[in-house]
Amino acid sequence: MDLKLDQVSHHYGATNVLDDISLTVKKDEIVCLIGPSGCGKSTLLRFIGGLERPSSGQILQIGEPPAASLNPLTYIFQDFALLPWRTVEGNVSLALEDHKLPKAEQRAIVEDVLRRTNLSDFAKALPRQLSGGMKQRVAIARALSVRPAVMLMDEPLSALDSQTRELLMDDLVDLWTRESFTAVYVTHNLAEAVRLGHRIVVLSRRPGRIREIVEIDMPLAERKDRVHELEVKQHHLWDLMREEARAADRELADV
Amino acid sequence: MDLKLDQVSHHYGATNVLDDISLTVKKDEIVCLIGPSGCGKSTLLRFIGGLERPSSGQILQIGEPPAASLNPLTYIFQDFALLPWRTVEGNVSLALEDHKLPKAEQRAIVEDVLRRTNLSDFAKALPRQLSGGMKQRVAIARALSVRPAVMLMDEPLSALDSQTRELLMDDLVDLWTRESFTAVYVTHNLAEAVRLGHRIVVLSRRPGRIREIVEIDMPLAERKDRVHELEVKQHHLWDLMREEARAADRELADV
Amino acid sequence: ADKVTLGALRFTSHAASFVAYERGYFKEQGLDVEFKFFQAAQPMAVAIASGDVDFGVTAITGGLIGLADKGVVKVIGGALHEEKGIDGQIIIVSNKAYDEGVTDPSKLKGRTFGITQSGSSFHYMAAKIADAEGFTLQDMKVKPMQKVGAVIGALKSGQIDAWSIQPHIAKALIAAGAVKKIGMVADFIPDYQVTTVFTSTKIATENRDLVKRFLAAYSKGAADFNAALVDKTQGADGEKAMAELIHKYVYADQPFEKASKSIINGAMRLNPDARLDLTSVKDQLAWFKAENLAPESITLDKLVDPSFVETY
Amino acid sequence: MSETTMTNADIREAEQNAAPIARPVPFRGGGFVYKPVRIAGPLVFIVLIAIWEFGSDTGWISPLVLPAPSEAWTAFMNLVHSGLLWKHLGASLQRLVIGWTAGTALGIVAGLAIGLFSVARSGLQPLVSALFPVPKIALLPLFIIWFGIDEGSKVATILFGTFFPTVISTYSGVDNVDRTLIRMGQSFGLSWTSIVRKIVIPGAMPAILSGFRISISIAIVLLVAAEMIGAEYGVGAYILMAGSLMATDQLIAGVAILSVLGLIIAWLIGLAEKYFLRWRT
Amino acid sequence: MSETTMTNADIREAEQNAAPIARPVPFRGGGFVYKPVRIAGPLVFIVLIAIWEFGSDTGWISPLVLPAPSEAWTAFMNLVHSGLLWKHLGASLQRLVIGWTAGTALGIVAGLAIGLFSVARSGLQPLVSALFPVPKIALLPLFIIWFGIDEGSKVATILFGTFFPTVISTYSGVDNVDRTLIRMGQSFGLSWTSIVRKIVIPGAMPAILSGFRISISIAIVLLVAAEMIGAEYGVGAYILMAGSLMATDQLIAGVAILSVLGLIIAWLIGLAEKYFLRWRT
Ligand SMILES: Nc1ncnc2c1ncn2[C@@H]1O[C@H](COP(=O)(O)OP(=O)(O)OP(=O)(O)O)[C@@H](O)[C@H]1O
Ligand SMILES: Nc1ncnc2c1ncn2[C@@H]1O[C@H](COP(=O)(O)OP(=O)(O)OP(=O)(O)O)[C@@H](O)[C@H]1O
Ligand SMILES: [Mg+2]
Ligand SMILES: [Mg+2]
Repeated sequence: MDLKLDQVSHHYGATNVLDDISLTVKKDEIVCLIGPSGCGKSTLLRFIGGLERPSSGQILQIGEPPAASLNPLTYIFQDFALLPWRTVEGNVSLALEDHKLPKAEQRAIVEDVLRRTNLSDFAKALPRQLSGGMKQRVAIARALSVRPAVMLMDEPLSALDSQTRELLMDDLVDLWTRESFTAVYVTHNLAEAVRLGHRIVVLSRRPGRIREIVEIDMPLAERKDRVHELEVKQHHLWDLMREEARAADRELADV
Repeated sequence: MDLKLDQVSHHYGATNVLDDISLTVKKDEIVCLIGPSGCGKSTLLRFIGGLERPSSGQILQIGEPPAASLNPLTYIFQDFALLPWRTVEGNVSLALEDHKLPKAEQRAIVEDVLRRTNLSDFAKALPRQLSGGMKQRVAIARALSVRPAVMLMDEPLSALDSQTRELLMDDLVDLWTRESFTAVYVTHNLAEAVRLGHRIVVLSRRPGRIREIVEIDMPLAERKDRVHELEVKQHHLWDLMREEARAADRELADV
Repeated sequence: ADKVTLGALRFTSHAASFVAYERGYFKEQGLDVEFKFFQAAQPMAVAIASGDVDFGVTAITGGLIGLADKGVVKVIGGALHEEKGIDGQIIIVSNKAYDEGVTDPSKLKGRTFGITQSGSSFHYMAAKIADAEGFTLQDMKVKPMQKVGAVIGALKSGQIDAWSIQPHIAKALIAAGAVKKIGMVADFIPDYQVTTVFTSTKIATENRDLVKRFLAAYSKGAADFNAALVDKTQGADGEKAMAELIHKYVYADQPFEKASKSIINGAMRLNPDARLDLTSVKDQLAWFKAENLAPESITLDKLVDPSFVETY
Repeated sequence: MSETTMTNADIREAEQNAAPIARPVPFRGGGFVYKPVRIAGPLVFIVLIAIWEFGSDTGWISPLVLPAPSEAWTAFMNLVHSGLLWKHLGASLQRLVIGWTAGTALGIVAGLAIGLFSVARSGLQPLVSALFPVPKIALLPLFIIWFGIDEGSKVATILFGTFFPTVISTYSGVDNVDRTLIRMGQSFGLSWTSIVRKIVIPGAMPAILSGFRISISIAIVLLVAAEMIGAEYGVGAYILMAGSLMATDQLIAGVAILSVLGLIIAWLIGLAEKYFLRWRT
Repeated sequence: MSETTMTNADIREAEQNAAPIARPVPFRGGGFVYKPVRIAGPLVFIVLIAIWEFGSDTGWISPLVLPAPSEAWTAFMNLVHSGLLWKHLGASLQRLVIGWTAGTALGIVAGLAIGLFSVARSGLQPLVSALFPVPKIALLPLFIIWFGIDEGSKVATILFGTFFPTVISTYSGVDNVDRTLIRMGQSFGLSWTSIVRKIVIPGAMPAILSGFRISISIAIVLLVAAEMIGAEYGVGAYILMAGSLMATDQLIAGVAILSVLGLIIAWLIGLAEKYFLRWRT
C-alpha cells in the first residue's frame, strides 16, 4: 500500500499552516519530514493518519493494505502515549482488544512483539518504572502488534537523551532490516534523518511548503559505519534550513 | 580561579551515587561531564555550586574569583529556570537585585548582556512568548550578568530541538571565543561534548566513578568545520559508554 | 440613667416589657432600656450569659438551666402563668392529622409533635401531655424544628401533626383555618409557670438595686397589661390603647384591625409583681433532670434567686 | 438496480487491473473535542423556567411545593421597591467582606508559615487537618459566647470557615512551587527573603487564587448559617425568615440572590486571575 | 589569643605566596527543604490540651467559655457507656452513606456527560455553575416539603450538597485527560466506548478521587444542617441538642466525633487513592 498526498493545504483559523503539499510514500520506504518548528509537520502527520482533515486536498491510500494488517496507519508518538495505569503487556494488548481476535492469538501476538523489541522481561512492569528508551520501545511494540502498513512517527526519539536515541536508532534499523516497513518519520534531527530516511522531505517555514526532497540510496544497515559520507548530505540539509530555523527560533508567540 | 574536587563521594540513604571523584577544573577551560543516566552528574554539579554537600570529600576554590564577579559559581539549567511572571529583562535583573548596585549600573549590565545574546528586541517579552532556544539564551544572559568565574551547565541544550541546539552551540562557541570562560558542562550528547569540551570526563554507571578523561586540543572555533576529525573521539567515547548506556536504559525503577 | 439591654420575643407574653418601656416606667426607675429581639428563647439565655443582654423574659429551657448550672444566669421572677379561667396555651393539630382522627390529645399517641429545640418548653409540654394521657414521650415523636416559624410551616404543610403554643398565635392559626384546636395545656399542666424573668448572676449578686428597679418597672407594666386585657377593667378604650401599644412590637407587619384581635384574644395572665410559682419551676426542673436534658448537678438554688420577688 | 451494481463492479475490476484503487484514508479523529453549542445554555434555563412557570400556572406544581418563578420575581421586586434589598445585601456583604478578608489574610499567613518552616509544618499541619472538617455550624453556640450575639459571632463564623481552606491551598501552593526555580534563586545567592518574595509567593499565587474560589463559596454557605443567630438584616436572615414562614416565593428569591452573588464573586476572582496570572499560558 | 591569630595570619600569607588559597565552595542550598520535626505534631496537641485543661482547672478559662477537655472526655464516655454513641453514629453514617453515594454516583454520571458531550456541556455547565453556590441549608424548608421530614430530606440535603462538587471535579478530570492518550486510542481505531472506558475514565480517576475529599467534607458539614430538622438520633442532632442545652462538654465531644469521622474518611480515601492510583509516580 502506498500513500499519496494530493495538494494538501490547511489553515487553523486565520493562520495558514500547510500550503499545497503533494507527495507519495512508497511501500517499504522511510520518508523523513524535516522543517523548522511550527511549520506543520505534526499537523501533516495527523492528516495522513486520518486524525484530522485538511482544509483542502486529500490523502489517498493507493492499493489495499495487507489482509493481516489490523490497523494500517499506526502512530508512534513523541511522548510515548502509554497508559500509565496499564502494564507493558496491557499497553500492547490495548491495541488488539477491539479487534475480535481469539484470546490465545492475542496473547501470542503480544508475546511475539515483546520478544522482538527485547521487552519480554518487562511484561509486567508499569510505565513509571521504565526509562524513556524502554517506554518508546513499548510504544514500538504496540505499533508492531497491529501489523501496520505504514508507521507514522512524530519525533519518536526527541524525548530521549542522546545516548538512548543512538541505541533506539540501531533498534529501528534492525527492525527495518529484518522486515522492512513503510514509515513517515517526522524529526528535527538531521542526523536521524540521514540515518533513517530513504527520502528526506524538507519543509519551509510556516506555511509549510516542500522546499526540496533529498534522496539517500545508501542501505540503512551500512549507514552507521559510513557516517562520513552522510555528513555531506547532512551539511546540505543544514544549509537549507539554518536561516529558517533561526527565524523560527526568534519568533514571538503573540499569545 | 580553579576548582578542585577532592575525593568526593556521596550516598542518598542506602544508594551510593558518587564514588571518590577527584578532578581539577582549570581557568578558561570547559570540562564536559558525560555518563549514563542516573550516574550522578547533576548531583556532582550541585556539589560544585554549593547547593548540596557531599557525604565525604570536599570541593575547593583555588585562588580568588575576579573582584568584578558578583556570583562566582553560576548555573545554567536544563529547563531554563526562568520566572514565568517576569519579563526577559526582569529575569536577568533578578540576579542583580540582591547585590547593592546603583540602579543605573544594573540597567547597563542588563542591556549589555541582552545585547551580547542578541536579545535586546525581546527585553519586554514574557517567557511564555519565547521559543525554547530563546529561553535558554535568556538564562545565559542572566548567568553572564553576574560575571561568573565558573559556569555550571546541566544539560543546557537537551530540552531543545536539535536545530535550535545547533544554533545555540554556535552561540556558546562564539561567546567563549570572544571572552573565554570556565565551565563545567554536563551532557548526554557526545556530539556536544566533542564540540565544546577541552576535557571530557567519562563517568561510569552509578555509583559514578571517573572512567577516563579525554582531552581534545583542537580550538573550539575550528571544530565545527573539522567534524570529521572529532568523529574519532566521539566514536571512542561511544564505545566506552554504549554498554553502560544500554544497561542504564534497561534499569527498572523499583518505586 | 443606667443602660440596660432587654431581650424579648415579638410575643404578646412580652407585653409587660413593651408597656413599661412605652409608658416610661423604666425611665421612672432611671433605666435607659434598649430592646434586643430574638427568634427563639434559647439564644436569649446565651446572650445573657455572653453579656449581650442584661435581662430576659422567656420560658425555662434546657439551655437556661445549663447556663444556670454554670453559674451565669439566675431566674429572678415570674412572667407568664397558666391560670384556670383564662385562655392559656392551646394544643393544635394540622388539618391533615385532624382529618385522620386526631381530634383530642389522647389520640396523639404515635403522632409527631413539633418543638423548637430539645429542652424547650414545647418539649416539656409534650411530655406532660403524653404523661397525662397515659403514654410516654417515646410513643409520640418530637420533631425539633429550631424555630417557631418552622414549626408553623411544618404544621401547615402537614409535615408534623401537633403542637402547643400561646393563644395569640394559636387563635390566629385556627381562625385562618390552617390548624385545629384539640385541647388546652392548662388541662394537663395546671398552674404552669410558662415564662420567667431572668438576668445574669453577676447582675443579680452585684447590682441588686438595678434588679429591683427593673422588676418594679416591669411589674407596673404587667399590672397595666393584666388590667387592660386580662381583667378588662379599663373598658374598650383601655383595651384598644393597650392593643395599639403592643401592636408596635407584635404583628407590626399586619394591619391593626387584624393584629388587635390576635393580641386581645391571646392575652394571658402575667404574674402580678413578678411573683414566681416555685412549685411549677421545681416540677419543670425535675422533669428536665429526669430526661437528661439538664445536668445532674443543677439545684433549685442555682437556678432561682428567690430574694427579689414573692414566691409560692 | 442490478445493472448498475454490475457496472460498478465492472468498473472496480477494471480499475484494479489498470491501477490500484485510491481511497481517501479513513477519518477517525471525531469526538472528544468540545464544540460549543452556544444556544444550549440559555435554552436550558429558558425551557426550565418556562416549564416551571407553566406547571405552576396550571396547578400541576402546587404553590406549596414550589412557587411560580413569576411569584419569586414579584417577591424580589417587592424587596427592591421596599428598599430592603439593599439593607439585606449591605448587611450580608459587610459580614462577608470582613470575615472573608480576615480569614483569608490569616490563612495566607499561616499557610506560608507551614509552607516555609519545617517546625510550623510539623506542628500546625496536623492541627489544621483535625480542625478543618469541624462543621462551623456546630460551633455557633460557642461562637455566640465567645464573640457576642452581634456582628462578632457572624464574622467569626465566616472567618473560621474561610481560614482553614485558605491555609491548605496556600501551603499546597508553596509546596508546588517549582523547586528548580528556588534552586535557581539560591544559585544566584539571593537572600531568603528575596526568594520568598520573588519566587515562592508569586509561584504559589495560582493556588492561592483558586483557593479563593473555594473559600468564597464556603463563606456564602456560612453566611446563611451565621445569620441564623439573631440577625435582623442579611440575605441569609431573609431566607431563614422566609423558610420558617414557608414563604417559598421569598425563599426562592433569596436563594437566587445568593446564587447571583456567588456567580458575581466567582467572576471577579476570574478577573483577578486574569490580571495577576497574565504570565500564564 | 592574639598570638594564635598572628600565627594563623602568617600561615595564610605563606600559603598565598606558595600556592593560591584553597577554600571550600560556600554552601547556599539551605532552607526550603521539609525536614519533619516528628515530635512537633503530637507535642502541639498535647501542649494545647494541657494548657486548656490547666486553664479550666484553675478557672482561668471559665466553663462557660470552654469546658475542660476532661469534661468533654467524660461526656464522650457517657455516650459510649449509654450505648447512645452507636445509635447517633449509626443514624448519621446511614444518612452520610446513602446521601453521599447517591450524590457522587449521580455527580459522576452528570460530570462524564458534561465532559464527553458538547451538547451536555453547553446546556448543563451553566446550570451547574448557577446552582453550585446555592447554600443547601437555605433550601432545607423546601427539602422538607419535597422529601418529608424524616430521612428523605436529610439524605436529599447531603445528596444535593455532594452532587455539584462531584460534577465539577469529574468534568474537570475528563477535561484534563491527556489529549495525546485519546488521540492514541483513536489512532489505533479503538471504539468510542473503549476510549471512554479504558482511557478517559481511568485518566479522570485522580481528579474524581480528590473530588471525593471535598464532597465528603461538605457532606459532614451538611449532616449537621440536615439533622437540625426533626432528627432524634445522629451526631449532628446530638451536637445541636448539646448546643441548645448549653452542654458545652457534650458539644465539644460531638464536634470531636465529627472531626475524627472526617479524618477517618479522609484516610480511607487516601487508601483508595493508593490502591486505585498505584500506577502514579
Ligand atoms: N489544533 C490547533 N489549533 C490551532 N492551531 C494549531 C493547532 N495545532 C497546531 N496549530 C498551529 O499550527 C502550526 C503547526 O503546528 P505543528 O504542531 O504541526 O508544527 P510542527 O511542525 O509539528 O512543529 P514542532 O516542530 O514544534 O513540533 C503551529 O503554528 C501551531 O501553533
Ligand atoms: N534528592 C535526592 N534524594 C534521593 N535520591 C536522589 C536525589 N537526587 C538524585 N537522587 C538519585 O541519585 C542518582 C543520581 O542522580 P542524578 O540526577 O545526579 O543523575 P544524573 O547523572 O544527573 O542523571 P540524568 O542523566 O538522568 O540527569 C539517581 O539514582 C537519583 O535517583
Ligand atoms: Mg510537532
Ligand atoms: Mg541530571
